[in-house]
Formats: sequence, C-alpha cells, structure tokens
Amino acid sequence: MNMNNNVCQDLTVLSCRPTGDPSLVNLVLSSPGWTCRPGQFVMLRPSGWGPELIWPRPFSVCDVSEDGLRILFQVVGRGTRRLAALAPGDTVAVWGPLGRWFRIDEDRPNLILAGGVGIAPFVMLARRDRTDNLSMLFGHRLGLEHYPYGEIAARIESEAMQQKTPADIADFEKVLAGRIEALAGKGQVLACGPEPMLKVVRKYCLQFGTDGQISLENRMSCGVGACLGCVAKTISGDFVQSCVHGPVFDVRDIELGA
Amino acid sequence: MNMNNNVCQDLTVLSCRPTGDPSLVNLVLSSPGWTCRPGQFVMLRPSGWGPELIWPRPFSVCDVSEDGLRILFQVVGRGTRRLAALAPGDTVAVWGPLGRWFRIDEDRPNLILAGGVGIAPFVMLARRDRTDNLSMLFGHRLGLEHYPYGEIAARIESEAMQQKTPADIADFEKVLAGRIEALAGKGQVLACGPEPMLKVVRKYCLQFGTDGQISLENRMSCGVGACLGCVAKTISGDFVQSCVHGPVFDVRDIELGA
Amino acid sequence: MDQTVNLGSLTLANPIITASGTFGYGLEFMRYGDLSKLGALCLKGISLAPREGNPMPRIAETPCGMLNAIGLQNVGVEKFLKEKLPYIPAGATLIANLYAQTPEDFGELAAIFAGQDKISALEINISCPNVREGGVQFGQDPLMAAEVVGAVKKRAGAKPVIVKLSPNVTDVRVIARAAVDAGADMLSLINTLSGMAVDIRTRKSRLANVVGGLSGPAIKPVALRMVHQVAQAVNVPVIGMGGITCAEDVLEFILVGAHAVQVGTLNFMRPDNAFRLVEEVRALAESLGIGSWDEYRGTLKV
Amino acid sequence: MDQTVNLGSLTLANPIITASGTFGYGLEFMRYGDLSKLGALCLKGISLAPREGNPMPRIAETPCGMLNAIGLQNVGVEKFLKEKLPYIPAGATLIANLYAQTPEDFGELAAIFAGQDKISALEINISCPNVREGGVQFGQDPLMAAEVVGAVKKRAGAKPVIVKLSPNVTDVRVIARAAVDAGADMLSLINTLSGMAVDIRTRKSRLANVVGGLSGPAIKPVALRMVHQVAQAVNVPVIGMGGITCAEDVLEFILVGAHAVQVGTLNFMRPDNAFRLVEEVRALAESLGIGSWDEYRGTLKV
Ligand SMILES: Cc1cc2nc3c(=O)[nH]c(=O)nc-3n(C[C@H](O)[C@H](O)[C@H](O)COP(=O)(O)OP(=O)(O)OC[C@H]3O[C@@H](n4cnc5c(N)ncnc54)[C@H](O)[C@@H]3O)c2cc1C
Ligand SMILES: Cc1cc2nc3c(=O)[nH]c(=O)nc-3n(C[C@H](O)[C@H](O)[C@H](O)COP(=O)(O)OP(=O)(O)OC[C@H]3O[C@@H](n4cnc5c(N)ncnc54)[C@H](O)[C@@H]3O)c2cc1C
Ligand SMILES: Cc1cc2nc3c(=O)[nH]c(=O)nc-3n(C[C@H](O)[C@H](O)[C@H](O)COP(=O)(O)O)c2cc1C
Ligand SMILES: Cc1cc2nc3c(=O)[nH]c(=O)nc-3n(C[C@H](O)[C@H](O)[C@H](O)COP(=O)(O)O)c2cc1C
Ligand code: FES
Ligand code: FES
Repeated sequence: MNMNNNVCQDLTVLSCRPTGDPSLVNLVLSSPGWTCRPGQFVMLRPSGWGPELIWPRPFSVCDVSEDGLRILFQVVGRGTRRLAALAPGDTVAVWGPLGRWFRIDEDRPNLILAGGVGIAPFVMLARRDRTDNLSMLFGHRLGLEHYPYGEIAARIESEAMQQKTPADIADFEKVLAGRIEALAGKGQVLACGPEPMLKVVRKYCLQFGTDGQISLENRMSCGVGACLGCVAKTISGDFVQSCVHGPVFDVRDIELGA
Repeated sequence: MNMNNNVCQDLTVLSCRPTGDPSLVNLVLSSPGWTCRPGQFVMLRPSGWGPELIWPRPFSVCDVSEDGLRILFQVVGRGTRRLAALAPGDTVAVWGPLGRWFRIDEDRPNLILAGGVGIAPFVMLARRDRTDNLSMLFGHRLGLEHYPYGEIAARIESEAMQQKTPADIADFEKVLAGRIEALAGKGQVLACGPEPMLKVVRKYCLQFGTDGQISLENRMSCGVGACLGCVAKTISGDFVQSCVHGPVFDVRDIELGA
Repeated sequence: MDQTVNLGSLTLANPIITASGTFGYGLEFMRYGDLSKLGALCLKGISLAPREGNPMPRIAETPCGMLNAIGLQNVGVEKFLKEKLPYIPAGATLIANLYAQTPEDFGELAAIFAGQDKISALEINISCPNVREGGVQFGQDPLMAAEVVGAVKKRAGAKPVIVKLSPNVTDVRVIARAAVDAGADMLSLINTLSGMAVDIRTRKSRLANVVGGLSGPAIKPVALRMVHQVAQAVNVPVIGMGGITCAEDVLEFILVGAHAVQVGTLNFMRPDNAFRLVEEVRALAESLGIGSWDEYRGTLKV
Repeated sequence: MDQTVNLGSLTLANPIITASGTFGYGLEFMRYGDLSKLGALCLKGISLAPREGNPMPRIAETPCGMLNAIGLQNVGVEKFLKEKLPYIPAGATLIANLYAQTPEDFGELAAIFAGQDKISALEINISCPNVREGGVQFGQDPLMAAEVVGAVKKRAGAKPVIVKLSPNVTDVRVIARAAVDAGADMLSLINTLSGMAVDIRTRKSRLANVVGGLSGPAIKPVALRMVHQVAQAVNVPVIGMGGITCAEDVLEFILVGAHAVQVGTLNFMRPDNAFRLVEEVRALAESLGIGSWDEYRGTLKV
C-alpha cells in the first residue's frame, strides 16, 4: 500500500448502516489502495449527486485496510442525509488521505479527548502496535453502544461520560480541566469533537501549559488547499488552509473564534 | 370514486419496474381515489426531488383503479431517469386527473393510432364495456412484448408495425395515410405518439377531411393552466394552455410547428 | 403568533403572496386550497389590450431554476374585468399586476383598477425581461422608472402602489430610491434575472425568444442580497421574492428586511405549495419563539 | 479533432482553462492530473502586497451553487514569484490574474509580470464583489474600467491582456466595449454574481463579509446570456465561464460565441474534473461531427 497516493478515485459502497441510532452511520467503501495516519481525512462526493449539492463532504478516516475504507458520520444536514441513503453498489468519488495527523509523543502519555462522532479518527489509532502510552476520555450524548467505543476500549485504557443535560456538560468540562491540568509538562492531549469542546480543551491547555493537538472541522469546499474557504487563523495572524495545514493543529498555533 | 377530485396528494410507489427494456418503465402508485377518462394526465413530482429538478413531469394515466394508478413511461432525460429509480414505499406528489380526454364517437368507428409509449392512454380505453367500435394501429420501435399491446389486442381489433429503419417509418406513414383516408367521412382517428407522427396524422386528416383527435406533449411546468408555458396555437391564432384545453385536441383546432 | 402584516394602508393576514404570472388569476388553484387563506394573490400581468405573448417554446428547466419567456400573454383588462375578476371568490386579497409600454398607458390601467373594489393594491411591472418595449427598460433607468410611477400614482386613487424592481441593474438602490421619491407606497423585488439556455445539437436557444427570465432557488442568493440592500435604502415596506421554496426561505427574506414575500416558481412544483407554506411559516416562526413579524424583521446582525 | 484554440497571439491546446481562485497556483492539483494537458491555468488573484483576505466564514453552499467571500487572500507578487511560480511545471500555460486598488498599482503589477517568461497572459480582475476597494467598482463603470485597462496595457509589454467582467451591471456590453476600446486583447466573463445567504436562527449572514459572490450551475443561464451579448458586441476573443460542469456546458458557451471557457466551482466538486473535462469535450465534439472550434463557434441560430 502506498502512503501518499491521494489520487481521486471512484470507490464502491460496501455497506451503509446506522450504528443503532439513525443519526449515526457507518459507511464502508471498497479499499482505496492506500493507508494513512489517524486524523487524516478524505473528501467524499457520491456520483449520484447532481449539482444541487455542489460540495464534497470531508470526513475523518475511521479506519482503512484491505477490507475497505470506513467512515463514521453523524447526520446533521442535507449532505449527510443523502450520504445516509447510499446503498451497496453505489459509487462515491473519494480523494485523500488529506491533511496532517495526530502526532504521538512516544515518550510520554497521550490522552485522547473524544467528543461524540469525534471518536472516529481514534479507531485506527487504537489499532497500532504500541498502546501503553495511550488512553482515552470519551464524552457522548447517545448510548455508548452506538459508538465504536468498545473497539477502542478493548485495546487502550478508556473511560466514558455521558452528557444529556447542561449539568452533565459542566461536569464533563470539570473532568477535562482536571485531566489537562494533570498532564501539564508530563504528556499531551489529542482532541477531536464539537467546536465548543475544542474551545474548552484549548482554554485549559493554554491555562495549564499542557501540550495538545486539536482537529478542526471548518467548512470545506475543495479539500486540497485551493479555495481558501477553510482557513484557520494562526496566532501570528495568518490564515492557513485547515485542509492542508490541518485539520490537526497544535493548540498553541491557532486561534479559535469566540 | 369521484370523477373530479383532482386535488394534490402524496401517493406511495407500489412498484417501479422496467417492462423488459430498461428504457420503458411501468410505475404503479397507490390508488388516488379517483378515476378519469382516457387521455387525461397527471403531474408527478417525487417528494425526494430537491430543487435541482424544479418541475413535476406530466404523464398520461395508463390505467387507474382501486388497485392503483398506473403510468407507463420512457426514460428520455434527467427527470425520467430519476423516476425510474423510485423504489416501493417512496412517495410521489400527484395531481390530476388533468386536461381533456379522447371523445369516442359511439356511432362510428374509432381508430386508435398509437406510437411507442403513446400507447399508454389507450390501455384504460380498451377496458371499457363497448369495444366493437374501436380498433388500433400501433407503431413501435422496441419488441412488442415491452408494450401493453397484448392487453389491448385482447379486447379490440389491433395491428402492430415495427419501425427500425427510415424505410420502416416510410412504410408506416403510407399505412397511416391509407387508414386515415379510408375513414374520411366515416369515422375518426385518436392519435398519441411522438410529434413527427402527430404531424403526419394531422396532415392526412386535413388532406382527406377525416375527423381526428391528437394528444400533444408540450413541455409543461404547472399542469394547471397558470404558467402559460405549454400553450398550443389554435387556428384562430390564439395561444391556449394545452394542459387545460388539451392535451387532446381536435386536429382541426390547432396548428403544429413545422 | 399573529401572522398579520401591515404594509402601510394594506393589511395582510400573513406574509405569503403568490407572485404574478405564476398563479394565473387564482382560479386555477381553487381546487388546491382556499384562496382567502393566502396573504394575497398577485394576478398575472395585465395590459390594456390583449397580448398573445411570445412564440413557443417559452419555458426551459435549468439547474435549480427555470427560464420563462411568456411575453406577458394576457386577455387584456376589459376581458379580465368581465370574465375573470367576478369569479375570484370574495375572501381573497388581490393585487393587480400592471404592464404597459408607455407611462400614459400605465396611468390608464391604474385609473381602471382604481375603481375596482376587489383589487386591494396595484403592482407595476417595470422589470419584465421578456418583452421588447416598456418592460425592463423602465426598470433599468431611474428617470423612466420615476415617470411611470408618477403616472400611476396620479390615477391610482386610494390604491397602494407597489413597484416591482428588476435585478438586472448595477445598483438596485438607485431605482428603488427613484421609485419611492416618485411616490411608490411599496417596493417588490426581484423579478427574474435575464438568462439563456441553448441546445448544442439543434444549435437553437431553448426559448423561441432567445433570452428569458431566470427564477427559482438558483436566484435566491441574489434576491436576498438585493432585498437586504433595498430595505436599508428606503423607508417604505419591501416585499421580497426570488427562489423561495420553504418556510426557512421566507424567514430569511424577513430577516434581511422584507415585510412580506412572494412565491412564484414554488407554485409549479406543487399546486398546493403556497397554501401549505402559510401553515409551515406559522409553525416555524412559533418554534423559533418569534412574537411578531415586526419584532423579527430586519434583525440581521451585520 | 484538433482542439487548438487561437486567442489572438495566445494559442491554447484546448479550450479548457481553470478559473482564477479555484485552482490555487496549480500546485494543489498536480497530484490529480497533468497540468500541461489543460488549455491554461488562471492563477489565484495576485496583488502587489500580500492580502490576508476576509474573516471566516468565507464560503456557503447554496442551491446548485456557492457563495464565496475570500477577499483575495494571497501571498503578494514578490513571494509568488519566489515561492510559487518556480514550482509550477514548465509545460503548463499560465495566466496571471491581477488585482489592485488603483490603476497605477494595476500597471505596476503588469510591468512585473511582463518580464515573466512563464506567464502567457494577464487577466485583470475588475469584478471581484468581495473587496471594498478597486474590485467591482472598476468593473461597473466604463470610464474607470478603461482607465485600468489603459494602465495595464501600457506596461504589459507583449503579454495579451484579458479583462474579466462583472455580471453585476445593467448592460455588460457597455463595459465590454469600454475595455476593448482601451486596448483589451480579450474579455473573460462572468465573475460571480453578488449574493447573500443568512441563518434564520443565529440571525447572522453565513459569510462574515455579509455579501459574497455566487458561482456554480445556478448562474449558468445568466453567464450564457452575457457571453452571447458580449460576443456579438466586440471583435476580440471572449472567454466564457459561469457554472460549467460538463462537456455539454462547454459547447453551449462556444455555441453562443466563446473562444474558450474557464471552469471554477467544478474544480471543487472533484479535483480531477478539469482534466477529465478536456477529454470529455473532445469526445463530445467528435461525436457531434464538429470539425474545428472555428466552425462551431457562435453558430447559434437566432
Ligand atoms: C477534516 C474534517 C473531518 C470531519 N470528520 C467527520 C467525521 O468523521 N464524522 C462526521 O460525522 N463529521 C465529520 N466532519 C464534519 C462533516 O464534514 C460535516 O458534518 C458535514 O460536511 C455536514 O454536511 P451536511 O450537508 O449534512 O450539513 P449542512 O447542511 O451543509 O450543514 C449542517 C452543518 O454542518 C456544517 N458543515 C456543512 N458543510 C461542511 C463542511 N464541508 N465541512 C464542515 N462542516 C460543514 C455547517 O456549517 C452546518 O453547521 C468532518 C469535517 C472536517 C472538516
Ligand atoms: C400530457 C402529457 C402526457 C405525457 N404522457 C407520457 C406518458 O404517458 N409516457 C411518457 O413516457 N411520456 C409522457 N409524456 C412526456 C413526458 O412528460 C416527458 O418525456 C418527460 O417529462 C421528460 O422528462 P425528462 O426530465 O426525462 O426529460 P428532459 O431531460 O427534461 O428533456 C428530455 C426531452 O423531454 C422533453 N420534456 C422535458 N420536460 C418535459 C415536460 N415537462 N413535458 C413534456 N416534455 C418534456 C424535452 O423537451 C426534451 O426533448 C407526456 C407529456 C405530456 C405533456
Ligand atoms: C412563468 C412566469 C411568468 C411570470 N410572469 C410575470 C408577470 O406577468 N408579471 C410580473 O411582474 N412577474 C412575472 N414573473 C416573475 C415572478 O413574479 C417572480 O418575480 C419571479 O419568478 C421570481 O420569483 P420565484 O423565484 O419565486 O419564481 C413570472 C415568472 C414566471 C416563472
Ligand atoms: C472560491 C473562489 C475564489 C475566487 N477567486 C477569484 C479571484 O481571485 N480572481 C478572479 O478573477 N475570480 C475569482 N473567482 C471567480 C471565478 O474565477 C469565476 O469567475 C466564477 O467562480 C464563476 O465560474 P464558476 O461558476 O465556474 O465557478 C473565485 C471564485 C471562487 C468560487
Ligand atoms: S477546503 Fe479549499 S482550501 Fe481548504
Ligand atoms: S403547464 Fe402551465 S399552463 Fe400548462
């Protein structure tokens, strides 16, 4: 398998099924013939889409192997609704792997902070050989059985907290703060989840001086650095394409809007 | 059943299957609760269509009963391609029955002239009680088994001619001319088919003074007489909506472009 | 939530108006809903003399939109008053849409409608891209626009006058201000964008008229931008339209400053759509906790 | 069929050009195809000084289209020449897209590019709706347009100058003629239509810049109409664009009079689309029995 062969290809849908809850879907496409690193993503555009939905949609690679390319996505709008209606045999244009990945610090503990469908990129991370320096804290809204939490927890030390109420969210934030503080100078966090959660993670990383990487989900159009629609603001004030310079950034390198 | 209740309703797809050739599709929708006359039509717009295809599509009622609303259509463009992909359980907005129908002359012979998918409206006509004053000449491109020819031929005197080459078409035109001439002053023709065929029918009707009705397939947008996009030119020079004043017109009342 | 909208002297039960040329004389839709439930109906454009319109083909489908070049086919005002108006049920709020080729003829039409009790307001179409004379040429020149508006106002009596603006201009605010200065009681926009579609095989335009007017969801971003600009530039009520297909779209226009909206192409997608929209808009507004349209209108944060 | 297109002194291997701002500096697409197979590449708009562009969000999806308000973010001409241009493979035909806020700065940029062997032509962008100064204001006024074109021509040396026109005008032919009279060697059109999209819940525009430029299939009818008008009004080659997504669309633009086309939003739908389009256009033209582009161009029957 080629690590860098990110051409555009038509892959076939092998399966497309809700994980249990209709809003969370597992999509498996035929093998793209490449592998990639956790945190990298692909752009998807089903060949059946007419011009009504112009853009492809970006998704983290949940896992990839000879068996296929696996995507875990949440139904949030028109595009994901139409993706959820894909059937085996349909074809999807796929380009990738794209962007930068989560870099593991092999000498120190790496704490995964995943929120909801943000757990996706960590499935392939948990599959790596060395797992003793990895652990995960997972915040979730739906029942745990809807997420690939079990797969990850079977390989690395994991803990899950469900958030159903504002009080639950406040509790989760407290735990996040504690974990981030505890790692200050001792390890790093790797975060993927909804933007409010990323802001919290960034805040505490900066406050406690803890190292961290976060994966942004800016709106994207091209995925290849051309449209300048997905830019993130660096602390030096530059706008850089998050599809090329991200989606995974060092928490210290970028700003996050209020 | 109400003859005139042409409200707009959501009907369910019961089946949607090629007749044998992929370009010719039989669509059966749940019963609309009304019946209609041969030559009347409905407007269809699947609820799954986004704004990409703005317009509904007009189709003759092939048959309608408690068992459902049957449409026979040919795949010619984007809309019919998407209609052909309907699956049982999908819903389709349907309004109708719309427009004017073929009026049978009970005292004289009525010869149906059908071309290709233009056979559709005559399926329900052949189902009526009295059939001794009906007969049909059918011109077709695909094998006869792909059309509902057998259903009709089982009830009324029918004859079919296949056209595969320009020579076949010239032959068909000769036969049409002969039949139309033979009916002059003695009966009428009822024609539905591709526009070139309708022009031929009109030409000979006028030439021989034979009574006739033809069903136009002008492009339609609303189907209810509002957009003025489907107009036909009457011999007095007025533009009249073919969705309301047609689609079935007396050959003597309208002009047909060159 | 009370759906009432006040447009100066014209009060509508709700903000949904069917757009001219897309709802016939209302009669065509009586089977599909109760006309009195609509905010109002803008009737098909009416001229002094009957017009036969443009040759066929007149319509073409385009991505998320359509082109039309009907050419203002209509029965003429006399026949309209005799054969159409009496049959429109009394409960419906009607707006006449006027088309003429000279300011004088516009005035003449206004005078005729001024005496019609069933007509609640006049909309003057100075923005039709599909007719050679008097259409968009009035709508692209502020002086000519003002002249037409003046001629209509002089003879419109107590009827509020709505001026329908063309989007085919460099700065829509210039025409908007000219119309208001000349006495327009309200503005409506946008009419269709001038466009074309061609067939690469026959090498012909898909419209006999060659050019036509683009409507439908494709034009919504342009319409929203222009309604936003005009609502900020003038002090009269603005009626927004262009590509509305759902309740969210209606609220978008109100958010950028429209008092009411018109829906056109939507009526072709399904003949009961306008009636359904009235209910959907009510439900959406209530689910968002909007207390009144006055409270929500023009609250876009910029 | 020979796909060659002659645009005055500029000869292209085929009529497909990637549109400015949608294909980066070409480098972003090298993985997806061979740049030398394209007719040409219009590079991302370049200004004298670097520009950081507009705040986020900058893009929004609309029915059959998209809005962008990038605000011409670019590294500036100096950095472009040092860090980008050398890496674009030699076989590619490059067109620089120039943006400035004054005629003088436009001239300055032209002078810099006049000396660049790798650049085959200059396209001047007087039609960007997303910048406050110097953008569309030059493109909406014939006198200002002429002034910019004159300033560029004076210093462009032997490079052909393409003037990119705005669709946000009452009569695009007026600006087209002004540009040609001032020395434009070619015209390209259309740039984006000014538009908006808003969020009814947050009550904010979907673009931080409030307004943006509409591109994609939604605008194709407007683009075809304007290209048709301009091709009849001027005697220089016209490059058509706006909403092209397939080979049929390309032929439509050539049928109404375009010498070549640009494809923009298409590149976002799939990064190898422009490369595939070159082959699809060839196949379609051959299947229609077209002998040469000169034979087919402008043959619309009206
Ligand atoms: C690098 C990256 C990786 C991602 N990985 C995953 C993943 O593994 N699983 C998953 O469920 N989601 C993932 N997302 C988010 C996913 O791309 C969006 O949820 C999806 O594009 C929404 O499409 P839609 O048409 O359903 O929503 P829309 O109807 O378009 O919009 C609904 C919401 O989604 C946002 N959105 C729309 N388009 C995009 C876009 N192109 N990029 C980002 N946000 C958008 C809108 O701002 C809006 O808030 C990822 C996004 C990025 C940028
Ligand atoms: C009263 C009436 C009854 C009809 N009955 C039947 C029937 O029983 N079976 C059947 O197969 N077809 C019937 N048609 C024709 C059918 O409506 C068109 O073939 C269909 O709308 C084409 O849609 P499309 O999107 O696939 O084609 P498009 O891609 O839109 O166009 C392909 C071709 O179809 C024509 N066309 C497109 N839209 C329409 C439209 N709304 N109305 C008419 N022509 C159009 C175009 O001019 C073009 O030549 C009928 C048409 C009318 C007006
Ligand atoms: C078929 C058709 C006919 C129209 N006729 C008229 C008309 O007679 N007078 C007028 O002012 N506008 C007319 N219009 C313009 C519409 O009223 C409306 O301004 C335009 O379609 C934009 O709205 P929409 O996108 O909701 O359709 C017509 C539009 C269409 C599609
Ligand atoms: C994201 C984006 C950025 C653009 N940037 C520029 C630019 O820098 N200079 C320019 O002249 N046009 C720019 N354009 C306009 C395009 O070149 C083109 O004129 C327009 O998108 C219409 O073509 P399309 O419908 O094929 O996209 C941009 C368009 C988009 C979508
Ligand atoms: S998505 Fe286009 S530059 Fe990142
Ligand atoms: S289809 Fe609209 S008037 Fe006939």
